[in-house]
Amino acid sequence: MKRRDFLAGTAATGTVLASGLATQASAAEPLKVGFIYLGVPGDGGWTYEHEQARLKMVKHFGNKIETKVIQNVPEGADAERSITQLCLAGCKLIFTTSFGYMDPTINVAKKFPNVKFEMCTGYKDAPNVSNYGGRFYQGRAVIGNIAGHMTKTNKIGYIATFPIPEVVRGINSAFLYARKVNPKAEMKVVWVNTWFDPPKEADAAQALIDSGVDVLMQHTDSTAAMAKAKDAGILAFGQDSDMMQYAPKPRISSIMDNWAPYYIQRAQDVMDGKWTAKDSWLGIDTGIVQVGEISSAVPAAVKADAMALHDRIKAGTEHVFTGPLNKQDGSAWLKAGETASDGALLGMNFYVEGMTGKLPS
Amino acid sequence: MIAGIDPVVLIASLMAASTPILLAALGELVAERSGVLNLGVEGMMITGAICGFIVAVHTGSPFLGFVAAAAGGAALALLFAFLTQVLLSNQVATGLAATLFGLGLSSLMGQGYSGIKPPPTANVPFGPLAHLPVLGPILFSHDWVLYFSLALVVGTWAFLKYTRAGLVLRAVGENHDAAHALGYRVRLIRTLALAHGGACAGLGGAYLSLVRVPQWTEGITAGAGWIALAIVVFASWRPGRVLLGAYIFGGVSVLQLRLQAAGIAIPVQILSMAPYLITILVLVVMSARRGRAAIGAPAALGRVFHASD
Amino acid sequence: MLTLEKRPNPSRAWAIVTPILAVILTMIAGGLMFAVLGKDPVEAIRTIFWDPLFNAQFASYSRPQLLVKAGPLVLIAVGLSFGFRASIWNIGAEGQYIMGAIAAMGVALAFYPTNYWFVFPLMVLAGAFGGWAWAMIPAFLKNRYGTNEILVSLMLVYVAENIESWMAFGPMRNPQGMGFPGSRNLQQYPAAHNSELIAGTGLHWGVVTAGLAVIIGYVLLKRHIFGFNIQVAGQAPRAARFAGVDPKRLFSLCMGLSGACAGLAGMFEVAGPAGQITDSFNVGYGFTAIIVAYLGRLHPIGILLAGLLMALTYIGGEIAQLSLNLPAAAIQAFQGMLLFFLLGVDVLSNYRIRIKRRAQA
Amino acid sequence: MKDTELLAVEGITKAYPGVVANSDVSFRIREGEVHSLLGENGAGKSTLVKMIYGLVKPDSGRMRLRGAAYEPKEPREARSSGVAMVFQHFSLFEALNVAENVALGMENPPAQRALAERIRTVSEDYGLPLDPNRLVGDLSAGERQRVEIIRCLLQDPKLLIMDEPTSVLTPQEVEILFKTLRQLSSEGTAILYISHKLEEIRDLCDGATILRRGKVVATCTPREKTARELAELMVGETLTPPARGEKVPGDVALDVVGLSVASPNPFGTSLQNVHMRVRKGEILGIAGVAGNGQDELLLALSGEIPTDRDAVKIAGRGVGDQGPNARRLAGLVAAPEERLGHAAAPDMSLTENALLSGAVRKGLVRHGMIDWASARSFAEGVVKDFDVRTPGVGTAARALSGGNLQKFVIGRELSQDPTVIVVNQPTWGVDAAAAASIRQALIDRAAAGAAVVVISQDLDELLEIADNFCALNGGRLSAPRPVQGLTVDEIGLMMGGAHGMEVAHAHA
Repeated sequence: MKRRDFLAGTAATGTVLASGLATQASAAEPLKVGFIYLGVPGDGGWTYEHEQARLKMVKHFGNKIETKVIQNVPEGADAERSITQLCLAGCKLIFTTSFGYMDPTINVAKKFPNVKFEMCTGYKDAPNVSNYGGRFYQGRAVIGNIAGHMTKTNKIGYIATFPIPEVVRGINSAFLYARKVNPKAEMKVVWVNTWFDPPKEADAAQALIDSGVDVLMQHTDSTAAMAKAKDAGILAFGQDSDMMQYAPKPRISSIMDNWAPYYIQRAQDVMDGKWTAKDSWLGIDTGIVQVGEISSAVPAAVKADAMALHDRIKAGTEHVFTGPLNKQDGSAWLKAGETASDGALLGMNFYVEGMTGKLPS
Repeated sequence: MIAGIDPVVLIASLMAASTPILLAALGELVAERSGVLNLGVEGMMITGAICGFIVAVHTGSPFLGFVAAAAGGAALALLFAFLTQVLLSNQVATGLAATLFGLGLSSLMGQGYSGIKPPPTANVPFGPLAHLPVLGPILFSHDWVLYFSLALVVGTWAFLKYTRAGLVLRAVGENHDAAHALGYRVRLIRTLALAHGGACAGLGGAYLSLVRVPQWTEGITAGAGWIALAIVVFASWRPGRVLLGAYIFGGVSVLQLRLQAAGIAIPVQILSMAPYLITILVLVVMSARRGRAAIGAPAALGRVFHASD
Repeated sequence: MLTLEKRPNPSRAWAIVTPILAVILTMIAGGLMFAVLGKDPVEAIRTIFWDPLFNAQFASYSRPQLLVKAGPLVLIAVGLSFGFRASIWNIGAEGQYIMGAIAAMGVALAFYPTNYWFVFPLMVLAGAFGGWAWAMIPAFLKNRYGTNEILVSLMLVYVAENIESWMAFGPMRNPQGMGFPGSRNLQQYPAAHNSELIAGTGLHWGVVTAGLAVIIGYVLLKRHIFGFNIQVAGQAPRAARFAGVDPKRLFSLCMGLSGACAGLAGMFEVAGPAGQITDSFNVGYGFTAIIVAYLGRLHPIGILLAGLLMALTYIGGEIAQLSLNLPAAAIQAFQGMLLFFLLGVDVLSNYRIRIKRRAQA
Repeated sequence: MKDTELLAVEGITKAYPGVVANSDVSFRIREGEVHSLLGENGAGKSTLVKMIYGLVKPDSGRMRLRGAAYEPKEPREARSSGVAMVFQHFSLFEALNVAENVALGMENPPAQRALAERIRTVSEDYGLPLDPNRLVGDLSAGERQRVEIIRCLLQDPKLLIMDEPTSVLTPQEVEILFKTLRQLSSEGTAILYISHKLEEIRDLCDGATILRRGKVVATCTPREKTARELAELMVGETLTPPARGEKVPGDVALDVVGLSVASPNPFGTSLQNVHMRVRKGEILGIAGVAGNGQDELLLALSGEIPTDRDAVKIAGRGVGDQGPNARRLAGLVAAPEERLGHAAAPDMSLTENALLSGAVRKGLVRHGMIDWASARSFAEGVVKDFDVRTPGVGTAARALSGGNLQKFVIGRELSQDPTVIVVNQPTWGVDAAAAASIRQALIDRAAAGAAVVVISQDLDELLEIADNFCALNGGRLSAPRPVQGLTVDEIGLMMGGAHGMEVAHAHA
């Protein structure tokens, strides 16, 4: 995979394994923390957000840590080498920031039992490997709510990347909450089959706009679609980063990843000798998944409704996928009151009832 | 309306989508007609994209941005020309190196420019004409660069067909030894053709970063330069057919997204392969007609020229 | 006035001196670039060229990794060099590399999870066949219709990338991968795994094959009539026909050979260092190999050295990133410079520079 | 003819690494004069005219045009001073039409339509009709030359340089060309005519400058000399015609029956129903204007173009469907016209070039592996037996002079003990001494029992060595006639007459 959140596995069960020998970092030596990036910080999206978190971390710890970065690391063989280089360079904590780094991370972890690894959106466990990821579907429920309120044509556009559970989950979540506030709301999905191709993203946005969509969501990173939305005078949501330069219109809110709290916490754990391997699927409550400021273009009532939903999810009183829910083909999925297990969410490969269009296989 | 897709809107949007590859392909056509195969188009496009973006952001003028883009693309093309024409290096390898270098250089230059919005390139004000049914959206509601690209199609065609310089350029691409014997400066002409090609590629790149997207992101061209190369061959080295080819390539990509938006399920991978398969098919059909004359490939394409006095 | 004058015989001495000259020029120009970026140029150059080989911290790991990284480059480049010598322009090795890997993966998955001894040999055959078959498409079209092979082979790269993506998301998707894209990882399937032959050396079957390719390539080129025919065909196609070379047969042979080499490289990579087919399995070896072939002056020994040099800049570049905070883009631009200089100074082995008085009658 | 000086060349010297192409060359041309530059290949004629045309700059010396200093830096300048040139190897563009080709050679061409009209007019006036809209690639060699000539004439040149213009023409076409040149001369245009064909020069030229090894050795009026005297001035020694013994024709060695092949070249000539039968010990001469199927015939005989099995038989066995190496095994060797690039690979050493065609008959390759030692000694043998002047067999083919390389190529084939020999233009561009030794070698092989086919555009050569004579015209081969008793007119008609040009010249 080109990048990102393929969190899977038995994440929420939080398999806590002792890391064995928690090596104390000596007080004089700064803790060396390594990062492997799939792209470059200039991509304005996924890698950019990890870079922002790294910078915040450096700011937080000052000279107590030293970070080392290798950019543009392809997944597969090159990743294994780059991660090893970081270990050789003395890093004690290494963040591998893409799903495709999972097997290489596990391989290297075996060779360096004293180094701690943080695998973004992975699912394989090892005594010195933690998995972490974000419950972005929670944020998407909130913006789905706003979209449902705001659409006048009752057509919401969604620029999707690849038909994988992470993306499908986001679409279902946004759709469910749009429908809840607007029973006539329809979701039009266009698959661009790329994580990154700004011109194509722009074309996809234009195609959706021309088919009558007046609120646009995207799972792609660039602002290409946002610019199209602006030209067409419709509404849209930022993705990954806030895209505030397009507020208050077309950008009416956004869904962002903010890894800094987690990174700072984990570095602190290593310094304190308290680091243990665990799997974390972090939601709105942890601050990892953030809903960007809802702009003035949104009426106060809508904003209030969205914020209320946000707060309920944050407080854990509302689960996004709560029964009764059927699959698109009408077969039953969740009984009334039943909530989807994390395992079911992680493998989600179907649309929920009411979605039009066919999910590509 | 066919299957929920408005053909007028489809045409208008495919025109915009195709403009970057059209510009780059027109430039490459001139370079190839002079006998040089430049595989560095992708690198020149992205160099133009960042040069144009930086200048447009700092001056606030998209026009100056496009000028800078042309200059940036041409500069890399001149480096390519120096290597291939003066130092007689292999064109295929040098072109690939130019692409690699362009990608690296552009991301170096672009550090600190992501997330910035460039000044908008406005549509040419045609007044009421823009509101005409059918013709309005297709003909009278685009930005000036798009009209420039269309003018460039006509200009390139007329240049090659009617001007003396165009004739000389074709002659150089056809038989550089004979052209040299007649006293034409083969290397100079090729260098100029390459610079023109680089400038056009740069414009195409800037159209992406300043109009289509519009923002700077590393790797923004995402392979458009290679498509431009394919289009030149698809077009059998004729400007009119370059237009057709660019619009077909752009059209297929736009159309598949629109089919999806209209709720029609399509096998995506097959559709994204389609333009390439079509190009191969066109190549085969053209080649199958007997003789090189039918293909229209410049006879000296890719060959090294060295005047042995 | 400086003019170039063709040497009656290519200079052997210059053929050896020019690459060294190019590397020195690159160090100077690259050093300037690093200085502009605010890095110590001497340190940066030393990090890229010296540290992977001799730095105590990295060398013991980096040296074998040079082989791992250079292996596929050398194998593909040796295959391509024969065609290039005969003016047969297969620039679609990237696609053949992909198809070789897919074919091999197909075999492996067909036999999964049995551990028959013949699985791996069968995969080798399948890999070679996959690359060969993909290369035979442009060969067939050229021989049958006279279609330009440069363009067809290039177009087929994009087709292959789409097939790769389709495989990763569709038919080859790991059924135990939680619904996520990407095939099974062959590193966890012993019968199919192309593992290190001697631990810590980086040697796997692909590296061995690349070494064999260099030796066989050398013998073919210098002692075998096939190599001779190829050289004649490249320098003087009509003379080759006169010598009894059937140009169509030679074309098919060269395309097939280079395709098979690329396919093998893909097979060894997917069965070893990469482990699985994902939609980002190919990382440009096929294109880089073209450059390697040229840098090596289309000579097997030269290609071996050029492949190692390229690998050195990759690995050294990573070390420079992590220890000097150089951006990946600077490394890329640096590699571009190296290629420019290597290509540019080659002129000296075939031409002599003469200083001419301006002719005065 | 006026007596004013047009061009004066004074003390011109031009050196290339290892060769002095011109050394202190001086001569003069008057206005309206037809002046010949006479010399063997390599005597420095081409370099000299390239300097006059501005393509090459002299190292020292001066030129004057109509009394004024003349130093053309490029052909453009030469053209604007009234100097035009028709090249030996045409500087034409096959994919462009006649008018475009003409325009490329002019400084300020009129618009295409007006130019086309002028081409029509001028070409009719001078008896060289041309259709301005045809693609040059579709024209015959003679027609292509017309394009070059018209291109020059449209610029009203004061001096027209012609480099070996008759090598691509039939005798009748030569006559027409000469009429045109005389017409030009009478209109005041001077012509600098380069050739080594002595009879032509005696027929046409008012004055001649004779070059040998880059130096002027004589200036004379050709009409006042015999061809033999001119030849000896040119070569610097007395020539002996090749010696030949009595012939006893043997069995049929090469039998070609109804051979028809399409040309591999889009602008080439296809062979149509060619028949020929050559016996052991016989030399068959095949004449023809360039581009009438000579290349194709050689390719079809050497095996580079496969045909029907029984269209080509060696010693009664059909080999038409076999490739070059199979035919070599059957005893047939061939030497194509183009030395560099076809008969030999330019950048390869003589050893490698010896291997090129000698691999099969000399057993230089075993199980695919090359026996370089044997290849080297084979090459050394050829160099020694055929007096090839080269520093060694490791030298690249392109470093050899044309004559030496041709000796090597012919020697390589003849040293393979062949039973059938096919050669195309065996002495093209070769100096007289080398040409004589090549011809002698062919005669010797025939005397030793080989069947020899000599394709040549040099009629004198064919008449000198062939037993029987036929001609290729438009891809068809005429019936063979014994050489003895043939007249030039008959030969001309076999070669296709004047290709329909007579009529056009009638009113000129």
